[in-house]
Amino acid sequence: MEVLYFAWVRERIGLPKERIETGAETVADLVKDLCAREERYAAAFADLTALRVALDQELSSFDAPLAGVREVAFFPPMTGG
Amino acid sequence: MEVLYFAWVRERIGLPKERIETGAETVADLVKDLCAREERYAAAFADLTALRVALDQELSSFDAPLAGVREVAFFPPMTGG
Amino acid sequence: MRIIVQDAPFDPGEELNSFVAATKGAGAVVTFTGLVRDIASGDLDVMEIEHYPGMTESALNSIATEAQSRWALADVLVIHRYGRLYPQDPIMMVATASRHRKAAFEAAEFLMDYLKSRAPFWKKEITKDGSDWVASKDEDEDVLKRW
Amino acid sequence: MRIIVQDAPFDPGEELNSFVAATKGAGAVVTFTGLVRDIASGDLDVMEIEHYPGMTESALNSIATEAQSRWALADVLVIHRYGRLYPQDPIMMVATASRHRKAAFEAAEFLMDYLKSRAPFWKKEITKDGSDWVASKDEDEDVLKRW
Repeated sequence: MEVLYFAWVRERIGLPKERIETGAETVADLVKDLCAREERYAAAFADLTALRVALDQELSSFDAPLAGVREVAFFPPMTGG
Repeated sequence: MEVLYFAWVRERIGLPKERIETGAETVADLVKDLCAREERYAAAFADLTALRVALDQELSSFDAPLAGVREVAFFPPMTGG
Repeated sequence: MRIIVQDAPFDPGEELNSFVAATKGAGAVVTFTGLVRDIASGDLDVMEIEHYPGMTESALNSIATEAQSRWALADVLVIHRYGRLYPQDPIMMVATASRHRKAAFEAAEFLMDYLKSRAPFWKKEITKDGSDWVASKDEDEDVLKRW
Repeated sequence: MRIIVQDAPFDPGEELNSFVAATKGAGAVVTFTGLVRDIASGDLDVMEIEHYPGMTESALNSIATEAQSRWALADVLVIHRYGRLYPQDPIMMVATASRHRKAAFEAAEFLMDYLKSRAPFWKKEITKDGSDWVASKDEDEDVLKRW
């Protein structure tokens, strides 16, 4: 699936998006997988309460299942307006 | 004193303003004096709840004293905006 | 603060842009523009707005000053026309600027609520069949209670 | 309904005038314009706004559609910029048109409240000494409860 990062999440991980093959069943599982890979992921995901996730461009939650999802995006709380 | 009329009060009385010499002590007394003069005043002042009064360009009430007042205005409730 | 009472038309867009240009440091600008609305029967020819010269300006000034004392506003604008207006013409406009959106919104609503029933304007709707003075609404008086 | 997400500047006054011209029959038009505000230290060089192409448009569309279902609106406009902006630049604008002022005001506030924390934009403030991502405020989340 496509994984996208925005704002300081993008800066900490060091790239705006990547293709990831994963057997993770939920968003939380995917986060665990990523954190196990490299320090920069662990740094970005250190505090999940400071993060939001969207699945296929809809706000979702970290316990949501990933089945059928094509695009996951991680970002800090939005600051529009 | 100067007495001004606006909107349908002006139309019923037939003029926008006039100079009136009166011994009336309150606005209500002045209204009584005017109504006694001619039918068109009685028609304009028939329902005081449908009228507002300003003394020297400040909203006031019918029981307000007229001492020292230079300008009295009668009009229907305002419809600005 | 700028209070304008005039019979000439005004351009809401130009007013918004000048207002924005003049309000340094405010992050939030709210405007309300009131337009001449056609009547139910759809045949409004003209709206005639009468006002009380002198009292109008001082009433608008008091309302705007009261808004400035209640909210932290960088600026306030009130424009109101009188005379003959046609359907879709802008009748009036208020603008408020503040650091925060809540203050700008609340102050604009406050201005509108007071302007509706405390500024000495009266509207007459003229059709080819005759004319009617627009009646005030009880709710316009009621909304003042919330402030 | 018109939703615009662009990096190019826009002219709030022109947008207001086009919006007014397009909204036949509505007596009340409310706008909110958000401007780049300088930071406390007074040395903001640039504000960089990042967004999530695709999700931004669909989020703004949902918010505007929700507003139209809750209030009787003749029209809704939402414009939001992204990219590099400078102090005093207009960041975004919403406009609502309705027969009645209450609906126009409420819908504009609703749009702003949701846009603040439900549209995928992130702001970064850049000074000559460095840069900071603007943090969301708890109160921006809290205000959603009133709707």
